[in-house]
Amino acid sequence: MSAPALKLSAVRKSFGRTPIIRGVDLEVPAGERHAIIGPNGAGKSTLFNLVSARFPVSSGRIELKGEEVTGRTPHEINRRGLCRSFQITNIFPHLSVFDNVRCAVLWPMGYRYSFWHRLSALRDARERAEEILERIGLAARRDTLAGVLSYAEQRALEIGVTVAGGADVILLDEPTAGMSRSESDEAVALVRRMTEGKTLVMVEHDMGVVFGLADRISVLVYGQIIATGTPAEIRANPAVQEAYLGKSVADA
Amino acid sequence: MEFLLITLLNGVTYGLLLFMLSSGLTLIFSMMGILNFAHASFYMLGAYLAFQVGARLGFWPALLVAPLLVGALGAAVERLGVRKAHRFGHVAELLFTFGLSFLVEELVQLVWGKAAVDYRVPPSLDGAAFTLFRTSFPLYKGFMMAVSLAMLLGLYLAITRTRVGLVIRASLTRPEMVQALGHDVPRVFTLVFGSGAALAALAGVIAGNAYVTEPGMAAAMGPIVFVVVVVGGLGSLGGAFLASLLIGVLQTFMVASDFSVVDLARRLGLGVPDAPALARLSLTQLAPIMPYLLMVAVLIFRPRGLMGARET
Amino acid sequence: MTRAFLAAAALLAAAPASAQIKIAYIDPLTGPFANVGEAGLQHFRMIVDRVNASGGVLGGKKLEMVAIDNKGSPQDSLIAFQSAVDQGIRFITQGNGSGVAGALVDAVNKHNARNPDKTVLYLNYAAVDPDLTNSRCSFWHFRFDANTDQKMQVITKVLAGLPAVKKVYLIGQDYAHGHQVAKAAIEMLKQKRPDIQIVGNDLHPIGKVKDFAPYVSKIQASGADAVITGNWGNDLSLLVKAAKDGGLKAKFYTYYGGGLGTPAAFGAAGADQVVQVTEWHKNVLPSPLEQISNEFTRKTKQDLYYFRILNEIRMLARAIDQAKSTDPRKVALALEGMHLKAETGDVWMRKEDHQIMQPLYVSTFEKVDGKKVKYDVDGTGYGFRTDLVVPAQETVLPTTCKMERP
Amino acid sequence: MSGVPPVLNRRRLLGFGGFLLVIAAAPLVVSHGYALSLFCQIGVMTVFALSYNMLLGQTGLLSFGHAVYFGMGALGTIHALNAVSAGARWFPVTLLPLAGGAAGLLLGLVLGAVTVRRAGTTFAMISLGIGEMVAASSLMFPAVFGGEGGVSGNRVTGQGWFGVTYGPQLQVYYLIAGWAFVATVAMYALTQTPLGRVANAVRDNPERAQFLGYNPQRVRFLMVALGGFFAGIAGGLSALNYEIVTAEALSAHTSGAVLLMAYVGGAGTFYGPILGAAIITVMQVVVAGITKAWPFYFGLFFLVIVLYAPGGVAGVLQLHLRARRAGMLRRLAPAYLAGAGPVALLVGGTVTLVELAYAVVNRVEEGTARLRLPGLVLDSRTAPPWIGAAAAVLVGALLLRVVWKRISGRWAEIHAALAAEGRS
Repeated sequence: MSAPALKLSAVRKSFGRTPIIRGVDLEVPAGERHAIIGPNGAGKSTLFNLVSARFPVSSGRIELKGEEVTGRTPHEINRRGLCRSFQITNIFPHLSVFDNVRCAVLWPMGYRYSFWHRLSALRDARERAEEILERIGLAARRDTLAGVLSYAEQRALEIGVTVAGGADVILLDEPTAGMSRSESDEAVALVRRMTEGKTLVMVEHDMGVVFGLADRISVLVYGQIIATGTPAEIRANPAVQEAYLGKSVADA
Repeated sequence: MEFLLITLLNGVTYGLLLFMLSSGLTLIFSMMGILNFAHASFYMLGAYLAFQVGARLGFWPALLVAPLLVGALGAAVERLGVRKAHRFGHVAELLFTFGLSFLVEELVQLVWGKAAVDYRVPPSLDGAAFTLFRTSFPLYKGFMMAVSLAMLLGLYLAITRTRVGLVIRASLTRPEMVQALGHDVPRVFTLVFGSGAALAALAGVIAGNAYVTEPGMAAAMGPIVFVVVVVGGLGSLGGAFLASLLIGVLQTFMVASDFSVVDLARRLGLGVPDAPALARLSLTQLAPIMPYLLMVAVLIFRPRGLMGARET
Repeated sequence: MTRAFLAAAALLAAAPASAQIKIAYIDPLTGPFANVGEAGLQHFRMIVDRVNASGGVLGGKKLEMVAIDNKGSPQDSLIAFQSAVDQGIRFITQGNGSGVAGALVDAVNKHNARNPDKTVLYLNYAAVDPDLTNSRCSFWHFRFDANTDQKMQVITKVLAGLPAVKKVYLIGQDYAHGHQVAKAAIEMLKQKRPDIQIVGNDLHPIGKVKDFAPYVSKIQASGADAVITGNWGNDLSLLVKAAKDGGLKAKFYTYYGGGLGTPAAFGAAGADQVVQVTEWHKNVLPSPLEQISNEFTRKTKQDLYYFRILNEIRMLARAIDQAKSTDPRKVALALEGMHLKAETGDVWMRKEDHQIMQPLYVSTFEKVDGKKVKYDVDGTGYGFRTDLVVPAQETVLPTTCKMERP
Repeated sequence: MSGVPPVLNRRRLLGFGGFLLVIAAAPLVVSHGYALSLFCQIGVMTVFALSYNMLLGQTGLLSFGHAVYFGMGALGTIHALNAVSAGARWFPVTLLPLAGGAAGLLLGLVLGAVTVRRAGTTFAMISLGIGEMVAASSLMFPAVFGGEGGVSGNRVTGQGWFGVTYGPQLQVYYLIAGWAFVATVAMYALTQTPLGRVANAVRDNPERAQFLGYNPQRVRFLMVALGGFFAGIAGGLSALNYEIVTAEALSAHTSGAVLLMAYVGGAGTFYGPILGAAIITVMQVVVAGITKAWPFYFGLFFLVIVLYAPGGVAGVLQLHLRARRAGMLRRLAPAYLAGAGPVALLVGGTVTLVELAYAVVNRVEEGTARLRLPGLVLDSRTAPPWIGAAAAVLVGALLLRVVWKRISGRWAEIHAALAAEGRS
């Protein structure tokens, strides 16, 4: 366990002349659950987009499990074992729930772009997909079109699709966004269940979720990480309190 | 020298005409994400209406009336058709304009017949602007250039100096932003669609008599305009301008050249085997497919287009 | 789907029963060349009506035209042909496009070989590819128009008689017809006037050029005294317009300068500039053609253009009478070598290759003057004036056809 | 979680068996020569439209240049046929469409590499440009494309096997039908493979597919190449059917036609394009034989589909099938019955108006200017027919608006019921 699962060194990103990420250094050891928090517009989603290569970095270096992946395409990064979810639900609306998950497992299982295998004959892929469906609680909705699922169901599917491929570094972008309290509790349990033994990096607004789930937390403010530490350390960090949390955490 | 200059002028005239068409298409495309297949149909309608109106009122009123009529028609099409198709996504919108272009062609044939109509250059603009040695440059071509340039200036002012222009400019660089505004801009959409149609019609008015006004004119012009938009870069008015001129001038010079493809390659120092089928091909022959070749080259080497901000 | 088809088939079959000898007219009736196809059909209807009015054929049987749209495409022509065969039609006629003609000749040959009891005869009134009466000649095909080489023979004859012409420019559409025109021009000029220099030979894509100004400035720069072009339709009218705008003085020697709708498109720009070669034009006025022409114009608001259609139907009617049969093979045998005393002179169908021989007129587009130019074309105020009449004998060219007769 | 499901389930057996039965029996029902050539055309277009839908329906690629593959396949086949006829090569004519498939595949590999960067509108624009380029250059290389006259061939080579020479149209029909069936099964099978499913995923959401390890460009590229293969086979069939290939086969016109077929039939289902191919071909051949206004009806019909039934004919069918399965089709009947009158008025009025207009334009020269309908002659130079037809259109449209509310109300009920059922 020498190399960290994810390592960012001096990563910067500007849109036009506006700097969004202003030199981020971050190391996430393998197996850690790491949360990134920060006020709106701090650049959390942008940071995710840089790590997953949705946007190219302006400068800096990103390493995945010890291998540099800066400048690679999203699918190349995914094939190296990183998978992400999206803040706005991002599934395949005209495919069935089952097919959504199955698409996520076909590549890692080596079927890739095959047009000489019969899908329904791929027992391993089907069983794996069905197992995921069981675990995210959507087995009963197996043949429903994903586009007509309820919001909470779609969020669950989003997580299922993200982890189904077996990537060991998982990026979750606000997995509980827009959920009621009870839905959010279920989602947290789901995330916990599904990412067992994996490295998890998540962006989250809900402090209850963050402090309950994360091993360590980084605070991103104006494109820079001002603090990284365990929930207790972050809670106690005066700079964080001043810059971002204010009184609310103390009250919580 | 005389030959060069005349050829250059011809090329620029054609290029400016292309820009009149491609500017409207670019505006519509970048704001609404619609590849308006019927754009060249508005060009054709402009020519036919100018012919019709001109027969009653003369060319000058037609120059104003025809684009306004077509503009109104364009706005109506946007309100009654495009918006409806929009519910089903971009493909449906595109197919709607595709079907519309088909229908317009049929209607034009129904109203004005299948042969060319006798739409002539007005006598006041008939004649030579100037003569270089033996070749004369027609006055009407000069007029076409003037109208295109005036339109270019007008467009520039409208976009930089008006409120609507501001929204349009914003949408050129950040289409998702304007689309996110969604409900606030349908009127701008209608306006842009109508104006684009009117610009195309204006091009039709001044080109219909210089060339030929016939039902096939839309189908002949349409693909070239798309090519201009791709080569220039999606959403870039400057790119469309550059690409229009480039294609206009390049094509004109290719037509006027006397090289074969093999000659040219050898001159550029490329070793070319003797291939009889290719050796017979002259640049002149290749000229009309040059825009498409250019498009493929741009797609391979510079997918953003000449000046596009977004990748195609 | 089957029901829809049956309904349609019933409609198609519901032709009047009185007609006895049907001739399928396979030409574009929709699409960009529909106006030309429509005009040809009117010519046919007119002459068929005249033949019927004077007693029809075989002692009272009537001829009838059945129009089938081929949309101008070789492939659709084959569908049209199939449809004609299914209606029991044994005579087809077509004119627009040598590509279509080539496809039809092939199809007719194959059909007749596969169905010897249901043979079909193909009468071509306007497709001018020389191959159709040379290397690809067929017993089942008859051509009633002068072919590309014959017309070029006449054009080069005119140029040979003009000592002032020293430089000739060739420009044409980049397809078979354009290539054939250029080839014929080069060969025949070399023969007749070896001193004439060919200063340019351009091919441009067919129907794609919007502005011919660059071509014109090239012609201008070459110093050409005359231009030969096989262009038709827009490609011709745009060329002529651009030449006028560019101040080009050279005359255009054309195949289709008077083609339907073309004079309207170039208008005054063609005055004194456009020369055409045809078997007739409106200012060739032997009686009773003037009267027929005027009546046709009055009825249809169109110019009489295809004199050869009159010849075609008259010769067909005579061949049917002579053969005392409508069997295509017998009719074809009767047509071979047939002579007709047409209004413009002696016209005959050469037996060796089924190519018609007829007098050809060279004429120039000029303002109507009431004398030599009595009638205008397309309502332009301009008409054609005869420069030269070439008797049929002088248009005879050798053929390489090796006719196989069944 | 048991074993592998069988290849042939009941639905597939029914679907493909029915399809096989229809194409095998069609010439037995109507054997008129004209019908046979129509069936042949439909067979060719079925394969072509299905290959197009591999792009449009399955991968979300709207192409305006698909005819390029069709034309190349046709050319490849006709040149191969001529080589066979000349004795240069030996190859069974029955398998010649494979030459077309190879040509289409090859071109797909070349063009696919350039065009698949983006989907949607950009792809549409580029495919249009490339299609135009290939079509425009077709007249420049007469040795390959045969110039305006095209390349002809003779499918009857040698003695043939067991009397099958492909001389008679009926034999050609069964050749086409056989290939159409095989190609249809193959294309259906492709939708049931990992690539087929991933293509759907890329259509739905290319970005997400990319974050799952798939390269959307590669997926599109493969689908374009395979689509090119099947389009090439369709082209090969057309070459054998007509024994001629012209530049028109790869023109924008052909590209437009196949788009219409796939969309009108319904791009959202596998069988939609088959319906589209049949409907559009019949319209093109039969309606064109009845009225000169066919392009106009064509355009109108297409716009109506785009605006009111974006799922195409198959989409509408699918809806009703669902309603039927839920046993609610009967609820619609009264509303539909009420709608029949207004629709008839609207359609009848529109057709009359269009025909009157065409009569004015096209038949003046014959001095008749009359529109002959069974049992009725309308003179387009007088006002009453125009007024009557316009009134019919107006009344029909107004009534339809009223009835439409009822129909859509019924549908809303059905949808609600179906949704409730899906939930439970």
